[in-house]
Amino acid sequence: MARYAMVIDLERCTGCRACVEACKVENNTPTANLWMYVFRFEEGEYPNTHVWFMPRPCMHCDNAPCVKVCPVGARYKRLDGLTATDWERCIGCRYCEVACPYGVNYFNWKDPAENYYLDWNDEDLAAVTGGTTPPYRNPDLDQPYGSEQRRVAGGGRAKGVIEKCTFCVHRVEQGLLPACVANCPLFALHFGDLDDPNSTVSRLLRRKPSFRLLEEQGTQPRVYYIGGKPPTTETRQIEEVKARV
Amino acid sequence: MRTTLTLLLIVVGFGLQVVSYFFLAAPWGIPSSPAYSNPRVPFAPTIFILGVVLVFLAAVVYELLPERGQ
Amino acid sequence: MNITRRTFLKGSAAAGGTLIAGRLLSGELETLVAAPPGASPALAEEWVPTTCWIGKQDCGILARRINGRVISLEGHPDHPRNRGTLCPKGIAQIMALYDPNRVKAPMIRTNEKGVPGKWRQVTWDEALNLVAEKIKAVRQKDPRLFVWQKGRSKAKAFYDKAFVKAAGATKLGHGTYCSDAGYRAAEYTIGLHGVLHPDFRYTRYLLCWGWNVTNAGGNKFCWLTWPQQLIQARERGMKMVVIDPRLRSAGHFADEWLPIRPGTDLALALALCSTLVEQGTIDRAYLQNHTNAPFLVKEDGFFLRAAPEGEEEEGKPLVWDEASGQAVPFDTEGVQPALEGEFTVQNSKVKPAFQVFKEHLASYTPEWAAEVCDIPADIIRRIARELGENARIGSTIVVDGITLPYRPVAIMAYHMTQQELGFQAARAMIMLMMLLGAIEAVGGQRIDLTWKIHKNWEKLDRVEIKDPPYNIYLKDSKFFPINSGSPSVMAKVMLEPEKYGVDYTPEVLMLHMVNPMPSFTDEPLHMEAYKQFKFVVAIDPWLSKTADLFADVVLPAATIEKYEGPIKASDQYTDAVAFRIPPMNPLFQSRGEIEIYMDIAERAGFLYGEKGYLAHLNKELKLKDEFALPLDRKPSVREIFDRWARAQGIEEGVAFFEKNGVKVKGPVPAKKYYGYAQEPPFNGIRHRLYGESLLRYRQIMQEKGADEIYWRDYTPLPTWRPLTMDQSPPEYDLYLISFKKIEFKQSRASQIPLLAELAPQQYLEINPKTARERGIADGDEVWVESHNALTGETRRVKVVARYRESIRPDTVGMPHHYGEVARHPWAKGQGPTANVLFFGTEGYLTNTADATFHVKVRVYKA
Amino acid sequence: MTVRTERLPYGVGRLTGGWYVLIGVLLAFVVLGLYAYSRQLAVGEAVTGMRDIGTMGGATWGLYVAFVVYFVGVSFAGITVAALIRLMNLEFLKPIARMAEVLTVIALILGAFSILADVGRPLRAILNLFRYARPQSPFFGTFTLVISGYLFASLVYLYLDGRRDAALLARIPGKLQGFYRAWAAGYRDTPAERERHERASFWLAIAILPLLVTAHSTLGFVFGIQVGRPGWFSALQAPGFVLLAGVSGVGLLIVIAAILRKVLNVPDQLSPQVFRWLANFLMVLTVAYLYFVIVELLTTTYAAHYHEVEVSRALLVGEYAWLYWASLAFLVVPFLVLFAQFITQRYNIPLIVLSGMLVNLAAIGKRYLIVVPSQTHGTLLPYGTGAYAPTWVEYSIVLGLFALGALLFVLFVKLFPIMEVPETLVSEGAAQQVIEGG
Repeated sequence: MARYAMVIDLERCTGCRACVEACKVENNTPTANLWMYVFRFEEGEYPNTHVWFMPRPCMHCDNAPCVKVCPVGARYKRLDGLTATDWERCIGCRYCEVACPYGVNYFNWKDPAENYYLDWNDEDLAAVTGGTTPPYRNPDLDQPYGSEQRRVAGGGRAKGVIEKCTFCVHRVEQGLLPACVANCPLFALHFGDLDDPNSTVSRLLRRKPSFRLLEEQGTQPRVYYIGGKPPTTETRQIEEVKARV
Repeated sequence: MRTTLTLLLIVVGFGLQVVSYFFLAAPWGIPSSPAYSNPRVPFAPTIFILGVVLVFLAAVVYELLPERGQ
Repeated sequence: MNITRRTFLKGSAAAGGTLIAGRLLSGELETLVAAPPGASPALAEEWVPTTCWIGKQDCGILARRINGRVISLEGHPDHPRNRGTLCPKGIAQIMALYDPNRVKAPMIRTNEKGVPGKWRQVTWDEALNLVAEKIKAVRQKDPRLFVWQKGRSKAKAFYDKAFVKAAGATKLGHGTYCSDAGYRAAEYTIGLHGVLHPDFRYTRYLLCWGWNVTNAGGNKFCWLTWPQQLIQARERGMKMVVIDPRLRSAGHFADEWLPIRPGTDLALALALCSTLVEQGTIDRAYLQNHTNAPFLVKEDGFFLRAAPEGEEEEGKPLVWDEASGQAVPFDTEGVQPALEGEFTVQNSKVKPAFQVFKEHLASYTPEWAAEVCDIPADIIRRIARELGENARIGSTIVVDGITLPYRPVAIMAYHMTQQELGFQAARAMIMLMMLLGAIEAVGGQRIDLTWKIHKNWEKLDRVEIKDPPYNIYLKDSKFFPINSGSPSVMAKVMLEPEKYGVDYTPEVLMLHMVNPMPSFTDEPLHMEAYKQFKFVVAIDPWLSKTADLFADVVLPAATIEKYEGPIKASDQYTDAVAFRIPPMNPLFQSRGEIEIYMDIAERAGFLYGEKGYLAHLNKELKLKDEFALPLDRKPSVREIFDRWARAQGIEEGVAFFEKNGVKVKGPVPAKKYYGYAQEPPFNGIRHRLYGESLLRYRQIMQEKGADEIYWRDYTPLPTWRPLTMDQSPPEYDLYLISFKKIEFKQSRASQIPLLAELAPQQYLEINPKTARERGIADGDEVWVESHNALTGETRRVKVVARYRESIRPDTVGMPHHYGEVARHPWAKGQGPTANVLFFGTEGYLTNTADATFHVKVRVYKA
Repeated sequence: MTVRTERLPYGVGRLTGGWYVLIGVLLAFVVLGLYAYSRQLAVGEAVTGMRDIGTMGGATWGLYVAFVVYFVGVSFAGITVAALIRLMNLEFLKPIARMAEVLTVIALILGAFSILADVGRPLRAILNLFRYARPQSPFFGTFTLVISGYLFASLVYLYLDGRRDAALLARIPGKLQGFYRAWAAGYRDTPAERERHERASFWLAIAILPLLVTAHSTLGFVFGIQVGRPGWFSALQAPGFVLLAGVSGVGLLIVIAAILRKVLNVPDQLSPQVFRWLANFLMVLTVAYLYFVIVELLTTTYAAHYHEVEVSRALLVGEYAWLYWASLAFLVVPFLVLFAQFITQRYNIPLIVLSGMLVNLAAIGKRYLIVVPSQTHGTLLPYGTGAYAPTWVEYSIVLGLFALGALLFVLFVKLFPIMEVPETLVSEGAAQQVIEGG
């Protein structure tokens, strides 16, 4: 079985948030749900300031606090190491969300169909799209995945359940890269199998020093950062997105 | 008889709790596969609760069950 | 292009049974969205190649289409400009495609103008007839009264140019709010159409001069391509020095940040030139052989010339030949032209232009510039030294088998010309690179994507300044002899035609994807002027603020779902051409612009015939012989492109692009790429270090009685003067600059919900120190009040203040988006555009009529 | 055969006008709560003030979870007091035993409803917890031990303890006679039965006390073992939960006892001695809890991590300061009042009741402060500061739950003697007569 991991090259990231958008369209996530988020940071005082950027997907931790606290096993580890959310089992207690130190969980506070940015209830549009909401609804997300055949793909699935970055399980199972990685204009995001010594991620991790976020929490994240340092308490977020439903 | 039944209930109750908690419910350890998300026996949590209920039911049984021979 | 055609028939019967049973317990109790697995019908998946419709560089896209519905737009892997990726706007435009808030059908206004419109939906016939009738009438009266204005061409600008020509309209673009001053400076100085960008393959030392690396594009490309090339260059070890009042733009890519005072770039460039000359790191061979630096300048500032040969011809400028010790025509065989010294020829004292330049630079010391730019003198000296060292003057390199000069230093600057001295600042920056011999050298300064001398090289040198009457944007006038066609100038002229010697007021305006009100500087000025148009038609997918206030008719244009092209797809190293292919039929009742223009032209009576629109289409697309469009039949848009493609030797015609999207022609050879690789180098032109004609214009302008404000910056060598904005009273103690955010692209994006969500509101970037002095906390609402130093006019807007350590304490910044689309749920509450605060009148225009996005403001708590 | 109309004790079975009004008012609040809940079900929890932690800058657990913790905390009192009475032979406290047990049962029911109000998919929650609940989740304890086990144990206790009274009441004819007879389940109050009940309840008490500590601790663990939330990860969390549970439970018990003393006019049974004991018990619990608060305060402000300090700052001087200091004052003031009474040995029931009310307000405040600030402040990644303000829906649902609790209590009071019925109240003779007549 593969051991999937993501490697993020901070030296390349321009903080453009194209990954955020690629994720949103691919996974049909509702308003304000940013499974992939990119921090824009500022440090220091004028004129000795430093500006940098840090993408934040789900860390898909190997010792995932969210998996441990899930009362019903809706949040679970797949054999390939992806931390998945079975939205058919989730009871919406949001314990995973409070347990997660990374803030990657998003709850469906509303009926997703009514939470896709615009009122898509439009006759002229329905004539073309057949009335799907959103009009760019991705049918791949409707399939069960993994040997366990559980419903883990995509966002905006049901009111009152938790969702988060899936590492694009529906793409990964087809041998494609997660949408954010596939689209990154600066090739700052990498994805692959750590068990394969020739994969990009293995090679990058061999070549460059890396860190993982909040490693001291013992969560053993599967997202590695190279080419930079973790944020410190002196790191201020700028241009933060505070989208609410 | 009544005492026996009561004790039996307590023992069975605790037994169910222990068995369910450690052996029937989802496996222990750091979750690394879907197996950790499912109870090994369906409705294991219900069995645990049943155990809790049985233990306390013992008191009811103890009090309510008529004395032998009465 | 069907990359794959998959069906999603999964789910074996065995698995299905138990799953459904299980679902009854958990899932079905509460309503779920999805159907059970295996129940979904077969899905027909197609990938339609097309081209982005948001940004300027037109990235290649593969649209994933399932059962006829586009579900995502992904980067086209073969497209050199984006290599399989897209920027956030490119991805998010899928929402614009389906947005039910688009203009769905043609609309005719039912209320008075100047206030938000009330609209009646009409048929295309009714709308087109009305528009055609008005255009017909105005053309009969005087074609000059018809003004056509466009935001940006989203492909080769052939169909719109053809329309303007066929209609005889006056065309206005957006360039004066963009980088036209830079284009003019480069065309005039080097002869290339562009501004300034590096040769990233080889550049090792880059002055990132106001380049907003992480948010905006640069010369020629919008955003994606440049950063891609930048990271590769940096991974090869390129150093980047950022010259910008804000660090946010360059982010962590800055090796060093010089927080320059806004509007003083010319001073810094001059000081760097001065230091280069002082330290002697100059490429004499280049200056001697490929520039007019050795040309002898008389005391009156004009070149010393040989006696005229023909009647029309001017005599050739002379240089001082050090070998023979006399003045000879510059192109004399074997000449060794002097760059320095003072000579007496024909009884007049003459100096080589370089000597004049050197003397000109003498007072522009780093110490002087330190005062003006607020950058320490020792840093300026060090940068000059590093430039000199990195330029490796005299070194060569072999590229494509050709030995070429190797000067791996360059400047990336594009919109930094949006300042009062923008034209001359751009010229000074080019001259800085000329001194280093980096122009068109390997790793050096680039301007266009290939070596191609632009027609303006000659034209800008031979402007004939006329007497009034002038046209509405004062072409060839004593006001702006080098003229970039500014809509602000037109607005000003419309309000005071006599002052500018204009004897007519335009009546009919066609707005093509342009929204002058919020997007251009000086919104109030434009508001006043646009009221005067008798008939306004807007072609736009969105109801722009301008259209909402002034349009009589709005025609719904399609977004990405139309044929458009051909689109240049070169990334400067690999050449390619692409097309925009409709991934779906146009949504709602919208139509592609070419169709709309053909219909208007047909109904207004200028589609057919030798002078008709079709004939102009043939000319613009260079369609000849069997490929030419018949002049008596309205073709389909696809047919036009099919003919073009076949004319290019693509046998499949446009079907090639429908299948592949992009035609990659291969690497651009050094021969085509470097000016130095030409024979003779630069095709023999002499780059204009010394702007003799600028001096001529100055004199003619003076003679014709133009005010000093118009002619003062027409100097043969870039000359610093105090800025107009600095004459504002001292309480206006902050500089306001505006900047672009990666999330938006003018009026094509700020209403797209996915993007608006990321940057929902206008704000003011302010240094915490500055803010605290004024009692402003992070997140407070503040007034930003600008002041026009010449008229005393003040304007103010209310925005939220945001603390930023990475901006100069004497400078505040606002993003330049927002307020662009009327009545869109996501455009509501975004706050004011920064452009209200800028002025579009004299003092705030360059000498080439380009806009200044700088103004002095005061900021106080609301 | 004429049946003597015998009145049941403590106004059981008799609803006068005032009671109807009270029930009507409580019902109205319950309906308001139900309406709010129906909005929440229809629209989703977007109608609450809760939002996601992180980019949304919200708190994903809000008022509901704070009240889950509060209600479960309150349940502490009943069973503890009942068990203590049994184990320590505090005969004089017997009159409050049943009201304490009822308080426990009702509080647990409200706690369960609070959880249902909080979860996104309540139906699934019930089903999936029985199907899939994982013991590894601290929530497992809350669900199995607290809600199921504890509730069941309390019911058993209440039931067994009530048999004697049920048997007494079953002698009196009336509509409820069958109900009492069923409850009594053949109990005849023979010495053997008494002895057996004594023994059973002794062991029950023994069994319940550890369950109690475990249950309240698991609730503490829900927060206390979360490293990801600054301000939560603390060994003090579990014992602190147990103590604050005691404070709020005993406090509320005092208030209820005082009300019943007035309403049922039983100043002798609910004697000042009862209140004195409760006051002292509350004082001890309060001071113990205050000790915990101080220890925690010192730890988090003295040498804590940056993020912990962020949370502390929000608590001590930031957005939550008013609530923090008010809560603390509502603990300190009652403690001082109770301590003064303890020293002077002059007890004043209104002051004790006031203390009981204040510590409950403090407990609600503290529960809120445990749940919310660690989500909005001090996030380990530099997200901005969050904010949470409950909406009318949340307030209405909580209010509805309180009303439901009060309603259940009132109904119980009207259905069954809330205090042990003294023999004297139901005359042997009359009862005999009835039984014979029947």
